[in-house]
Amino acid sequence: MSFVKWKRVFRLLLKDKLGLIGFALMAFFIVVAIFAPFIITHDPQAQHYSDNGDLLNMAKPSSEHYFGTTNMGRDIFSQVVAGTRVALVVGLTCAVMVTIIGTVIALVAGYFGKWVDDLLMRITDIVYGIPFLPFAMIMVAVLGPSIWNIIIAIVLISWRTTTRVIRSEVLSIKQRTFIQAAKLNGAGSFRIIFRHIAPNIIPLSLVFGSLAMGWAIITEASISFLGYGDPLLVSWGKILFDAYIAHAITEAWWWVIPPGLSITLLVMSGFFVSRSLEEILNPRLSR
Amino acid sequence: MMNSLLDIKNLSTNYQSLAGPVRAVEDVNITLNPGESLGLVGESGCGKTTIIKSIMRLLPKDATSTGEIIFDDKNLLEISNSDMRKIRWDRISIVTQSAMNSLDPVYKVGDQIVEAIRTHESVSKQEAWKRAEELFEIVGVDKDRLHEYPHQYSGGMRQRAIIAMALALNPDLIVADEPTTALDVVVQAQILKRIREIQKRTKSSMIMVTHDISVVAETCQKVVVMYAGKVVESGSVKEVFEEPHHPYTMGLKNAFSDIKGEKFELISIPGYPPDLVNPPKGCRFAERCPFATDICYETTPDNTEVNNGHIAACHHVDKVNEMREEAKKRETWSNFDKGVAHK
Amino acid sequence: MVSFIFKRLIQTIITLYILITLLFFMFRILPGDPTTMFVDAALPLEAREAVLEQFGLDKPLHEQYWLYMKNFVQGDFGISFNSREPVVDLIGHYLMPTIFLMGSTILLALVIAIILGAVTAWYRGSKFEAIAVSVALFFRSAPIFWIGMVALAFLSHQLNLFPIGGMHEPGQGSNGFFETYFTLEFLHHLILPSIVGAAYYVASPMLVMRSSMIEIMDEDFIELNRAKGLSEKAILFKHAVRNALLPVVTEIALIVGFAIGGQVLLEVVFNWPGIGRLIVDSISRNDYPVAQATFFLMGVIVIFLNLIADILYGYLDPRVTYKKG
Amino acid sequence: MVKRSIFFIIIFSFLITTGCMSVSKDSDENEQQLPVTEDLPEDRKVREVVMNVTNPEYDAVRYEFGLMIAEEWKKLGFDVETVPLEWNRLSELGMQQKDFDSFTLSWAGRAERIDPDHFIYGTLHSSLSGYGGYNIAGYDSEEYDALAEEQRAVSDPEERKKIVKKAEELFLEDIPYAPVVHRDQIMPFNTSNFTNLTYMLGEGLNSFWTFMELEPTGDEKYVRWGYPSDINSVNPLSSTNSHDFQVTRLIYDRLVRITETGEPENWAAESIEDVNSDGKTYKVTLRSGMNFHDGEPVTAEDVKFSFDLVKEIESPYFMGMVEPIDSVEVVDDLTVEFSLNDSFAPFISNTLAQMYIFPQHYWEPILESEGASGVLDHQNEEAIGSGPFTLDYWERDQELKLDTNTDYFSPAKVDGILSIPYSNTENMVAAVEQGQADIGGWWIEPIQVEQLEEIENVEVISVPDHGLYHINYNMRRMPFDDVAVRKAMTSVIPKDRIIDEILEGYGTKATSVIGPANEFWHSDDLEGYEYDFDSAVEILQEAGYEWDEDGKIYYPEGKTDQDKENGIIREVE
Repeated sequence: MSFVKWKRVFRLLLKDKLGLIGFALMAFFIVVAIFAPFIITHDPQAQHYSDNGDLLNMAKPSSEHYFGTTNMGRDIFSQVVAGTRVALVVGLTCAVMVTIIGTVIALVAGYFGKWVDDLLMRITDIVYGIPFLPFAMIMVAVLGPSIWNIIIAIVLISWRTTTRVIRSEVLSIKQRTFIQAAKLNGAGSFRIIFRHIAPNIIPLSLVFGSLAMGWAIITEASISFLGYGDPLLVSWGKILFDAYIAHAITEAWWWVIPPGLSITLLVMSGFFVSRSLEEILNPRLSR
Repeated sequence: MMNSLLDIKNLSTNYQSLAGPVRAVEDVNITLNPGESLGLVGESGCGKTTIIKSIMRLLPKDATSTGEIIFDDKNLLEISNSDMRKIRWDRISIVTQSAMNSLDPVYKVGDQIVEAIRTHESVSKQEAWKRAEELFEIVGVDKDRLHEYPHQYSGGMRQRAIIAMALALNPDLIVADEPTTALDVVVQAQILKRIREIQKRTKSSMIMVTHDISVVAETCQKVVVMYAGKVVESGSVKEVFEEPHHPYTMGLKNAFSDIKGEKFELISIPGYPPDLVNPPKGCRFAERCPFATDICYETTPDNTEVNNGHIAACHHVDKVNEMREEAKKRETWSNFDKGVAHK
Repeated sequence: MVSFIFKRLIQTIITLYILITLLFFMFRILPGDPTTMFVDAALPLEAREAVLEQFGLDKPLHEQYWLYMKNFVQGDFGISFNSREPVVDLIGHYLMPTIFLMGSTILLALVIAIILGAVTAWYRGSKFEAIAVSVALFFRSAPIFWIGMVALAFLSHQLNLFPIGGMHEPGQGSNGFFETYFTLEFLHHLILPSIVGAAYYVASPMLVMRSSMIEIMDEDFIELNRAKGLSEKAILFKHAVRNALLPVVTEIALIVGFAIGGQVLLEVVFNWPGIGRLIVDSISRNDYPVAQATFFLMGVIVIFLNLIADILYGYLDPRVTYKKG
Repeated sequence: MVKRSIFFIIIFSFLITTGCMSVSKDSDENEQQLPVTEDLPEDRKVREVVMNVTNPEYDAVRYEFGLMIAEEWKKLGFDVETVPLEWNRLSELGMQQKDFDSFTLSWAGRAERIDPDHFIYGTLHSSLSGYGGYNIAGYDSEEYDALAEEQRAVSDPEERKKIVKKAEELFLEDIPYAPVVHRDQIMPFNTSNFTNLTYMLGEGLNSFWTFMELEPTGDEKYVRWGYPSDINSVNPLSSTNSHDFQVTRLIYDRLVRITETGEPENWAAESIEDVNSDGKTYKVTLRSGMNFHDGEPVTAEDVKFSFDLVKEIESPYFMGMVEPIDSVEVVDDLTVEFSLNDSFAPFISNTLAQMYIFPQHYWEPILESEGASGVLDHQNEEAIGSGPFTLDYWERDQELKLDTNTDYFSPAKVDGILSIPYSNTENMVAAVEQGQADIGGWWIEPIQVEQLEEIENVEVISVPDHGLYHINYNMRRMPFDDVAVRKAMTSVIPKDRIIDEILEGYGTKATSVIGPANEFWHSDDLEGYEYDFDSAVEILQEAGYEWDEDGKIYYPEGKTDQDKENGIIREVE
């Protein structure tokens, strides 16, 4: 994109406060994730004791433990910080994979049409028929409660939305004159798909990518909450789950609010970013 | 002049854009008498549609209009929203640019005409429907098709349906905003013919907005030529087209086949209209004008009444004959295109 | 139209068939011996084998598959490993509560979404729009179980406004359909989970509605309607909303798919006796037949709602012709 | 721009994924000192061992103490990987297939486990070490087997206790599994509507006596009994879930019931006579005037039918109980005689006190028309028994209602019971807190006790339990085949910390298999293993184990697990 367009993007962004907030939030979480080992104040799995040797459980927030401690005397602040990394890895990995898989399938289906399209769309229909969360639960039960299995489960399902939306976009782009012209000029299918159509749908893929990120993070949290998460990994969902089984909802707000709010803010930043991308990339909406 | 139907005085309209306000229309004066028909001509983007939208008050929220639009002794820019709603369609109706998309796709065409009627008159549905059937007869569409949805119509039929709708309440003024642009030539001719007939019959006034001067020549008595938001020349069709005083009108004439069917070589005006966020200081046409001199870049030309009711805004109206001769030559425009003409 | 529906039906059946097959394999490769949970570990080997045989788990896979397909077609989903009740009957106990909760949640979400979507688009650029969109996105971003937990802690535990879960007060008895679902007491239990669920689902249809509205508002016919002298209200509701609804209809099927996951969490947090809880329990108990059938049921709901949404779309949008399907 | 940003996203995500996902900070605890030997051959290095724990949802206590113990083992120089598994998986790998290195397990303190037979014979006899057997460690000692068999045959309790103690001493010497703690049962109770709360060893508030003794104080006369899941079935003949039996034992009657203090007491039986005083023939006389809920009298025929029925249909739960019985004969209307294959000391407490009396007139037609599987698949919606409560209705996952059987010979004081299933413990506790349930029938987390006790009308009972939290060693595998390793590992289990930190004091150290809560059978002079790191090192050193510079442990000279896959030396039969 040329400099002028960048300037336009930047100007639009300044105008779009929500988008700006989204980018800022995401940047914040990314920084926290990268520097997590330096930000945490304690080992998230270590138990802490008070001066008289008693386990420091369910301690209120203090200058030593910013978000207090769990029932097992673990530092919640450090857990939440450590959870940021898990959330981002899950979110970004899923976003990238979903975007790639979803876009490629959509391109192939949309471009070739006929039986290829029919077949791929039927597969998409079937995937649409699979209830997401129960499927992920079963997958984790099958493959074991590891974070990678959760990611696989999420990716296996989430591409469907991207595919469906992008396919219809591909269909409309395919009808445009420049594609027809390229065809008349004898360009090969591969070239048309990747040189002519793909660049036009990538903005839309990005929009769905940032949505998929939010999806993935919420799903991971939900699976952890249902008790199917990776028990050794400190994820936000796991922290909430621990709080839930310790019956801390009514007693220890500091254990419930920080991880929940973190999930919400990160997922929301994904929405804001995607919304802002959409406005920037789709002039019809931005006017 | 007190009995003019529409009197636009010093109308200026600005839009907001990221780069700053767009001065889409500046200092426009137009007068229209009852029963008269007026052509509004110019390239796309010259502000024709903005004037129409200013009259109908259909501008986006961020647009501002100054000046006066006196319709029936009322300034349309100042009356309340509900008063304006009463004027719309009942007094001023519009035949839109793209009839293709001007009908709501989820309602039957008949229902949409009935809706227009019943919004302004308390008549029963059956009565309104009957009127719609009559209107369809007038515009020459089978009345059974009132029961169909817009997507089942051809382009020409949709245009006719809109015309029928525009006639539904016998308005004092019909605004036709490029009614034939989207249609093929044969249908264009039919529609124009129909419009002319109807206008004669109903004695409504009409504003015909178009970029095609031949359409104006065929349908209108008066013409207003616009360029980059300003009126460059106005007057009776006969005078303006036979004796153009503004180089832009001359150029425009070159770009279309002659009114009387004489074959001319079509010559287009090279270049693009100026950026309306920062319009040039002097004459807005100067950059593209083969006859421009220094003064044209410095000072905005005054409106000069070259004949009774015939007004042109050019510094060089005195050299009009010379310009007219030169303008007929292709080299005048193309040399200029090569950048020879000035600077 | 008829042939379109017919074609879509055939497609649906094929989709269902593949889903069923997928299910078969998915559940057969679950680790863990299904007998672990429902047979006492101290049972002698012969008794265990007898049980395996009884459930056909000792046969080769292809025979199991054939048996499975045959039973599926006959609507026989087997007997729960856990309770030994026929799965169909078992699911019957759980279906109604789910339908009520899910129905009220989605309905509430849609009504709010359509109104908010239309209004935010209409007042585009206003503070109201920014707040409404942010709040909707906040709830859409927050994990539903977390919102549920916090709502329970605050509204039920602290303020005592709502029951802490369940569908009825204890001791309401085993009643008929109307006495069970059409009482104030049931409504009282339904409100909080419905609101929490609706808050979660509302954002997507609302945003679809909003952008669809924005597009529609740019359409020429809206301007023409304004030129026609229609009041803003008439334009908003009769024309803009009516047209903008179309993409929302497609969205309904998506929300249902999405709501099924939310439903599982909602039922766990709010102790709601529905199929969401049933599937969580049956998966953790390795109760294949129940988990399988519940999963299938959820799939069927989604697939059929997709079909219905397609047909409904055609009904609402006269431009759609069914000639080519 | 777009392409580049995708590229960056990919690069970025790989950057952080390839880096470790979990974040940790080194704690600066003092490393324990281990003797170092230099230049140890690599093949003598002890392989990595796995400690399986339940996932925290299933049981947070087991999960936490598993992690804690694994840390201690690491200090001894073992490479320990802690792997949490979902309960089904753990039960399959650990209890069925015996495919594990070590894992945390708990024997729940059921009433029938008060008799020492379960711990002494059931979990340690070599005949039960195969697939699915309860001898999970794979303990195989002739000397021990002899003791375990002997205690079964001796019916005099005092005599038997001596043999049990001997067996325990041998167990501690060989230490096939490591007893950790006995966890107190902590359950919440809302006192608003009922008084005279009774509870029982191993059963807590779910005990039979709780419902028999509770007295209403106000208008609410139905006890609302919360539980974190629903029962599976009201047909006890096919059920295997222990909560099912906590409900059905209120509907069906038993000849003998175990009292609050753990002794068997004649119940539906008026008298039980060991006819020849050799523990092989028992004559049981029924109480007269007992009726089933449908009005039919309870007779000796019904009793005989019940025993025969479970044998014939191989009812999973009851089948094991009737195994020692050779035949049941009807003497008269109210008298039956049981002939045993061999003398079986736990006969009264584990057979007569567990078996239900089923109405012959109800089940016989089903058995005849539909066979064994018909009986097993029967939904039993009427559930006709002769117990103190009758089944009113059961709405799955909503509630189950029992009414008091007013014709019962010792009727309950409440009007009935509403059993309410919750989706999890959290909801159950919340219900008790809010007064929407009177009894919470499941262990609550120790951390919750304090909060709950602050609430008016909420009481938390804590009952010492004879259930046993322990760690199984797989003796079929190296290095657990070596008693020195087992002893050393057991010696570093920080029982005090587990009780203080994980159980918040709600538990007792387990010295041996039979806990102090089981007052009669517990021997309090068995000392068991205390935390002693130095002695653990000493034990290993004496057995020839050595450590390298990094503190990793190596087998004694001549021993290696390198040539065996995972060090497996014995397969499970």
